[in-house]
Amino acid sequence: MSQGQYVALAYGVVLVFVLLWVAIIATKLVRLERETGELAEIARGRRADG
Amino acid sequence: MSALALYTADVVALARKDLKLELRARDTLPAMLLFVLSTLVVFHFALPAGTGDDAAFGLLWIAIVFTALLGLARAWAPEREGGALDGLVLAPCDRSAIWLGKTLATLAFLGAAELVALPAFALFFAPIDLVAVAGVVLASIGICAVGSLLAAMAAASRGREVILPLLFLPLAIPLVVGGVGAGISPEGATYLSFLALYDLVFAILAWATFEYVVTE
Amino acid sequence: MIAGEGLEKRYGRKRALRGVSFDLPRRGFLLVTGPNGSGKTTLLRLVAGLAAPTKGTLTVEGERGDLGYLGHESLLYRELTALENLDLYGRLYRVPERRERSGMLLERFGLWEVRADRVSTFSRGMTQRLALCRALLHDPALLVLDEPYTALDDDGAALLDSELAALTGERTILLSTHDPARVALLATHRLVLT
Amino acid sequence: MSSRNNLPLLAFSTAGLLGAAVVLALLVAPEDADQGVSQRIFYFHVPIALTAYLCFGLGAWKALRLLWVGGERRDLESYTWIHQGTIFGALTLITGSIWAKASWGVWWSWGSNQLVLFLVLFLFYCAYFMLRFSIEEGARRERICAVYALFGVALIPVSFFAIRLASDFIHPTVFTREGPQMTGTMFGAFLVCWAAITLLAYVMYRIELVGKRTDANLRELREVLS
Repeated sequence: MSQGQYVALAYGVVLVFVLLWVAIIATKLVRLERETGELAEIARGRRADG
Repeated sequence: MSALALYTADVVALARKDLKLELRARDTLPAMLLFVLSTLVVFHFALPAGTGDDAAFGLLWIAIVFTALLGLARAWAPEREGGALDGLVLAPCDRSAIWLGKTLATLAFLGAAELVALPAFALFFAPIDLVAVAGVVLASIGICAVGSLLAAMAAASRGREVILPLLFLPLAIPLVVGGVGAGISPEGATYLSFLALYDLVFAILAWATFEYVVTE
Repeated sequence: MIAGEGLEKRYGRKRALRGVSFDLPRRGFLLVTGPNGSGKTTLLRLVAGLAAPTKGTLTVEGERGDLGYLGHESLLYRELTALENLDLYGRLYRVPERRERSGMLLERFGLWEVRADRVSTFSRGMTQRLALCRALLHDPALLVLDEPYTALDDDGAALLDSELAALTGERTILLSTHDPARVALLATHRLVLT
Repeated sequence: MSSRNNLPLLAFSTAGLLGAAVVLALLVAPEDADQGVSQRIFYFHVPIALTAYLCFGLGAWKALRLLWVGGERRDLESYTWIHQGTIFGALTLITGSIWAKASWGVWWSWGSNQLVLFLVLFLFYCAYFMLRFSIEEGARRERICAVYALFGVALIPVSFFAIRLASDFIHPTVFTREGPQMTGTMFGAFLVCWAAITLLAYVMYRIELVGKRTDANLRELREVLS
């Protein structure tokens, strides 16, 4: 591999890491959304028969 | 009695308790002695014929580090059996005395193992000069000071046998560098002063933070 | 004096204690009762200072040296003898004439004959008696006893009864138990955990 | 934290700064005389390493505050800073080995003291997570992790000397380079990159913290409702 390609590889790795991190945060967001949904469900149930 | 005298009395009482327990149960020290000897013998076969003394010296340090790990894994076992650590934590003495007592006791066991290991090493592999021995002594102090605290951390966690080496080895790297350097390099004195610096820094840090490891 | 206000303790996801408040004047005798898992042990560990409350405030008068704690575990070294255990704790608690006091306590709790035996050779009841000796060794102003009657035979229980009777009104006592009838007469305050 | 609502603004400015940094590093900055193109890796490699040190330092600072003053909030902050530090530490190792391959033809060289130091720190802080996940959540875990974080920050200078001592006598190495000499514009590009990477770490820290705090709030909500 030429020098230029190594430079591209280095910056590419940094980009990949950040995107990976964004993906992990995305999965956490999805989980949080599901959990808040469940709690909202319980709350609605509670208010209905409250 | 002055506070210092009381503190020293506590440390001595705690260290003596560990020595008494060990002499009675005899489950850690003999294991360490045999372990360090058998490790050196295994190294003999592991080393190809032509390797120089330097490589052998590196292996001595692997033997010392893992023998220390063996001793540290059992360091807080007596306290765990009867829940005695809570008893010590409740006592009005300074909690760092618990750490210092344990460190001194572990140092005694490790020292005993080294008393066997160094002559055996000189016999099997290569001669050891005074600077090398000083390196072993200084590094052992660092190993026990840091190791006792890490062992207390490991004792509070679920996977305690597995977690201790993971916590200990990164912190042991500078000690191995200092120890090996003191043994094989012409500039032995630099390495000894580095080891002394390590001991000072980490002993003070362990002394100051031990209380937070055993209380809430 | 001990006062707890809205005490809560959580271990990971599980909540061991929720919204407990109580007030115990000096030399009072608080009897803590409640089903298994209601948090009795947790509350007593909080008072002893072995754990910190997750929420709420707890004020306990007196230093560590004035506290005698008896938990589910004996807090003893199993490979040390009865005397050696008491000697070690005697030193740490700066007990004057600790040998005489240890001897007297061992005598009182019927352990004098086995004073030189290792705790590992003791029965569960004998270990409990020795743990009581350890808790009383430094004559503490505050006694925190977590189900002290467990594993005690009739004689042992009678010994503890007389000991508690002697200390009531003299020391502050916190005692948790499943068999409240035994000490109901002595207790000045009660706390029921649910 | 100071101002909660400036996170989006922060994120956008980070993106902008990073864009500028990349352009400066790859295009604007003149090529290094003897190192050639591969020197451009430095514009990101060194700031990432410096940011990793900063994260470990802040993690230790929050840990010290936790031990002094207490507060579950500080445990989360220390944990998140150390998590960032480990991410950037790993990045330092990877970009460093790419740079080693580009300039010396080997993926790993014990000669580069900084790389070796990051390897030691990486091992140390991976053990932090092992320790953290093997202790029951609560006050005890917070304190133990805080003490371990303090050992980490003490390990950084000590290991730095140890590795320097090691490389001087035990592993005499052929090629050590202290880093390129930078002219004006190069140094300007370097500073922009440094600022961009540091800001990136801070934004990632803030976002992760929001996630962890929401988790904690949710757990309380679930208890109240269930």
